[in-house]
Amino acid sequence: MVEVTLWGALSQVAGGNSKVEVEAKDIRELFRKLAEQYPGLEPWIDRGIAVAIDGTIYRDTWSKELPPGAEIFLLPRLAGG
Amino acid sequence: MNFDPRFSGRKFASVGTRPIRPDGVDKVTGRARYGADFNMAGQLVGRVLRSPHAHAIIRKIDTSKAEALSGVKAVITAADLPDLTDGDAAMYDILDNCMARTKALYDGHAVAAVAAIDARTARQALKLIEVDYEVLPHVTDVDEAMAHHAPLINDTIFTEGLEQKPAKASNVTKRSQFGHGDVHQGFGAADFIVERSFKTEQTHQGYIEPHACVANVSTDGTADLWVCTQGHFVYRQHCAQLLGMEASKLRVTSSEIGGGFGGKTHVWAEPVALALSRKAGRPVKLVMTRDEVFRASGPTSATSIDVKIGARKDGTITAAEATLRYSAGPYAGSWAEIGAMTAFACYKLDNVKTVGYEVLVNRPKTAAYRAPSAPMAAFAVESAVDELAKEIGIDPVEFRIRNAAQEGTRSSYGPVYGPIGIGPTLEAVKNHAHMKAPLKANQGRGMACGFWFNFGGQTCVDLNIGMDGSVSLAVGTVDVGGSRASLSLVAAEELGIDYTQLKAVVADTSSLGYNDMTDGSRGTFSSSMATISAARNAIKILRERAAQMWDISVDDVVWEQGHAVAKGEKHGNLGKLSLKEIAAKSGTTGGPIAGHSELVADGAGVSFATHICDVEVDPETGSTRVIRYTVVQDAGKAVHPTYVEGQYQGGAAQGIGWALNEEYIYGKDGRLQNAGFLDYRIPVCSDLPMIDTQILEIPNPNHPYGVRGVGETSIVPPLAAIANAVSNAAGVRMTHIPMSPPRILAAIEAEREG
Amino acid sequence: MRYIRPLSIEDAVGQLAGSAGPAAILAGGSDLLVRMKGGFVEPELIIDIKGITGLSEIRATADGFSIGAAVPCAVLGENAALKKAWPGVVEAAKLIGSKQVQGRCTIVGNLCNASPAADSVPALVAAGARAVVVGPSGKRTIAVETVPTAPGRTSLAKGEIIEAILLGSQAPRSADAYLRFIPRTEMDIAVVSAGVNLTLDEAGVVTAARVAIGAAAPTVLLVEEAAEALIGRKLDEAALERLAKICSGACRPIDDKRGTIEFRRKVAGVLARRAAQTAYARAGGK
Amino acid sequence: MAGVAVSTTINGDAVEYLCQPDEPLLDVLRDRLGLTGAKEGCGTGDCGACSIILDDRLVCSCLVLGAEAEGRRIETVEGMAHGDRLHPLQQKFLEHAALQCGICTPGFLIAAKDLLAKNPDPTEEEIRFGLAGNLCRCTGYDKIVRAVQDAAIVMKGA
Repeated sequence: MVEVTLWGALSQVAGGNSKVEVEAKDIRELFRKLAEQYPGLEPWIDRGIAVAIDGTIYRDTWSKELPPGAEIFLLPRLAGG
Repeated sequence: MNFDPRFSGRKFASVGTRPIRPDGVDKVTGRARYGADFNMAGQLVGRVLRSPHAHAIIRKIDTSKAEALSGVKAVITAADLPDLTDGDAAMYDILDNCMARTKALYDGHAVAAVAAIDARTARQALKLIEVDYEVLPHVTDVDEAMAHHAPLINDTIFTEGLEQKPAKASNVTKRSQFGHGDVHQGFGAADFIVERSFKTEQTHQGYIEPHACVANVSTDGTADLWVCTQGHFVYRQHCAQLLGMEASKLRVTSSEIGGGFGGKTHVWAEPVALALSRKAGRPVKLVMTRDEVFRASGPTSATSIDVKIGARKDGTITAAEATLRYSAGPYAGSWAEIGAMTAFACYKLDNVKTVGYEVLVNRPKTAAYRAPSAPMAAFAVESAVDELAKEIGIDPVEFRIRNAAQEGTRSSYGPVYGPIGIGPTLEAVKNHAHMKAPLKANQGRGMACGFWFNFGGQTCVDLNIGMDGSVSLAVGTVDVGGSRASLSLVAAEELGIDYTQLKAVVADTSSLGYNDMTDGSRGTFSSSMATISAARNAIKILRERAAQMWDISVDDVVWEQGHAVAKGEKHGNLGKLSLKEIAAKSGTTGGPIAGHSELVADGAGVSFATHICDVEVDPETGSTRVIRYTVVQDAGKAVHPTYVEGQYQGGAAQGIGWALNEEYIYGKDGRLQNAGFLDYRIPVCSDLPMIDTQILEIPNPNHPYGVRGVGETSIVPPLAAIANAVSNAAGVRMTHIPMSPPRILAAIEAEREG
Repeated sequence: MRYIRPLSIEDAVGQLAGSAGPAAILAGGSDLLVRMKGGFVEPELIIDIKGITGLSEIRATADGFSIGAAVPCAVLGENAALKKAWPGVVEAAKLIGSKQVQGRCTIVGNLCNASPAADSVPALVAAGARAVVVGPSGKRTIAVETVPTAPGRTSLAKGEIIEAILLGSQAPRSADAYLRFIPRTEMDIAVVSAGVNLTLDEAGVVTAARVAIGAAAPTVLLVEEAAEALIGRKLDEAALERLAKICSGACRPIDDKRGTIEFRRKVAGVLARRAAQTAYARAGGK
Repeated sequence: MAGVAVSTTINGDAVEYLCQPDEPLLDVLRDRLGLTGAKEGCGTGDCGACSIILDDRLVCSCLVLGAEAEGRRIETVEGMAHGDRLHPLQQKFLEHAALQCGICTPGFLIAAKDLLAKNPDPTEEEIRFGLAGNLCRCTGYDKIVRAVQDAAIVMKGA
């Protein structure tokens, strides 16, 4: 079980929760479980969400493991110059 | 593939040196080919007709007269680029921006295009296209667009991110919010509070090379596109999707790119050129004029930002809050969101809240510009931080050091930081000789901090070893400022060979797997990771071949300084085999030797910079001269330090232009008044002093060499650093960027009159 | 469309006068080519005057200098005698555009382009320069300030060409100066500008003065009241203050992408004052 | 429209071409003669990327008509190196990394060549004002100025 923190706009589509608990071992599973628990999140996930694991931002690596007790933060996927 | 990206702390032989770039000679002899330097036999000249109105319904377009003109081979409108985006809203916006469908949404919006045998005929044909417009009220100012009475740009847009779905359509496409703690409580604990509103005007990336491409669509459904772009793979995806092609049948070759800075990250003219070529059955060359570049491509957001920061007498910030409104052009964007994330990223805050609003205006579609959205937020926040330090009576550097984020700090955008460089940049600034340089009358000093995320992303590299032992490196990230040099250094480092034994090229989309673009400061970070991985894969094969040549087990062969070395007592008499020797025998030991890498380079390290700036302000004219400038930035690891310095200097110079003179000026008619380098005033050589740089290296734990990415952060602090310097020199707080002479003089006069 | 390169001014005038469609004179081309590129003008005849004998020369005459219509501004700066006699005119000419543009642009082109912001014009007006106009009905010499009549318009009749600009020889203890304001250090068009030409007596009292302001009205302003404020006085603080005030007051500027009304008004005075100080010092005043 | 026949000298070679009466020299160089070293950044003389030397004068080739080149001498970036020997300015631009994207580089090299021909020992300020007609958006000019300073030293010694 990992605790996931959502940013403002996401928490609104997740029933107003800014923190949710998810049983997931990697980013892939995290997204799948989140979409199951909160269908409103699915379009956001499709559009792209970045995941910060203990402060390091991952944008694309679904296989990245979520270590137990890690701090998991969801963030908007950003544009760069 | 088991590639370990973790920082290893190795000693370097090649990385960190400063050799001449591999593409250099072509660039100093005029041989390098940029977007407009390529031609195809039988090519036509493409030109685009653009709306003179800021906001208008397109009732009808009559192209018959243009089509009838001798020498015209194709005329297209939106009907020739049908909507194939299948509900993909972002792609639909790109399509509509390439060719207006029902409404022209800004001055310069493309409405039709022609391909003709020469430029003169194409120009004449444009004049013969009749467009029946119904002109609508327009809005170009970000604050006015948010007002209730503002003309609605898209009546299907309802603000996203509100607690309740709004009943009315709005020009605000999205609200976003970040932060933690309780700012109300935090302000309650403050002894001093600074609260101010700031504005920044819209700027353009200002690359010297206009957008240019040559498109050649064949009747068999295949196509070639030669184009200046920051991401040819992304351009291929977009063009294929918009034209209904299979991506693999469209080969995109990236030319040398004459600057991008974010402005060449999405398509404008390319789908139009392809559609023209498809219709005409001939190659089409489409080159934007400078006027078109300004009117129809590029710009960053104009912003309006409110900041409130509170601190205790001891200099501890207790709460920070900001509301950020960013213009997005006429299409939805996420620009304020990035501003809201980056605004307070430099600080350790218990109570912080930022709210962003994305605002539609009748201006060109906002594109990324170097650390997009961060400079404006930093301008507002760092101005307020400076003012607060002054009110408390603490030195502004000390004040920032006291409140700087560090490893373990919860960032204002959410996650907890790993090892970061804000503290070290501030300490370096505190001890920098620049801080002690004497100031004369009418001169002032300012400093400011900045933050940028840096990205990774999908990346491929092919490393091929020739039979003569020379190495070719094919990368998929466009080289915008020297990355072929830095990647060659990385490959040389891994292989243990000399830099001159390598040649790096940017491969076309048919020669390499998909690559994300060169954006988000990812070029060297991502492609170096893939290069390291590819080189290590090649080394594995080199070791196998050496083992074969020696007839021993590969487990007994190690790679040291460009040689296979047989290890262990029993192989003591085997000596070593150079890469060259192994390559010479490759034909009989298993064929060509290569290393490939396809990976997602994730885990880019955030970066911080602190800048110091001295200016002199003429109190009678409001004219500002930058007299001294210093950049201190964390690079993680500087692979080619000279080009890292170049990125620092270039970002600072762009920031100086933005701070002092660059802005989009719209008339009351909603038309852009200064679509040229004469009146869109980017800094010239005589405007700037030497720009001193100091590279700090706080390794990124998620890259084998510690690389973070260096391209963007340098544009984040200058707006604020210069605003603080000007405010100190002129004795009045400047809150509107650019601080053009009329604005400075007006502020001085207002202050004088009290 | 045709391009011709006549070898005599008479031929050029004849071609210009006889042209049925729009015709354009090409000297440096730094305005003409930009306007052609933008589609603002589409001449049917381009008359390149650089082949005409004498038009590319600066001549010392009995009463001063004659600067041919095809002399690039860079050449003005290379002429030591002219630079010594009319430093203000030369510095104004040398401010037009970049080094690249300097190699092409001419003061006659600058004058005939009739931009309110033309750099060389206020300096020429302050210097009392005259223009030699050649046309189908012969030759005439007119004051430079009578050439531009409105933005983009001149008093030249069809078929008329300005052949040269005449500058007198400076009287003893005389000097001119020109200053303009631009946001950058180079490459901009003047937001506002001032040219001042002063003659002093042995005691340093101003005996003659001409003050011109640019980019502050539809055409260059010759501010006679400002000159009067200086004449009969040394350049003391009160005189300078009065000069600045008069120049600011004389402005009839507009708000545009380059500056505001307020800004132009205020800075016109500042520049007039600074230019006067420079001219005064150059003339030997202390 | 009648084409204009032009005989001129480019980088020491006699060249003949036919151009339109209103065709800028830049277009002639790039589109007719294949000399794409000069770049079009603006077409209005505001960026200097198309700089060439015309009879010993630095000019923007976008502001010269092709027809005007009759009987004149044109130098472009393609003529700066001698065989495989780079001009000292070219060499110093490489050594100092005075280019990033490189689009402005040919214009800067030509402008710097003209500058040093007229002023072999320029101050930093003279270099900065001398090159003010050439825009660079990548470098902040620092390394360009240093490269020109260094080249000046080499050229004086030569």
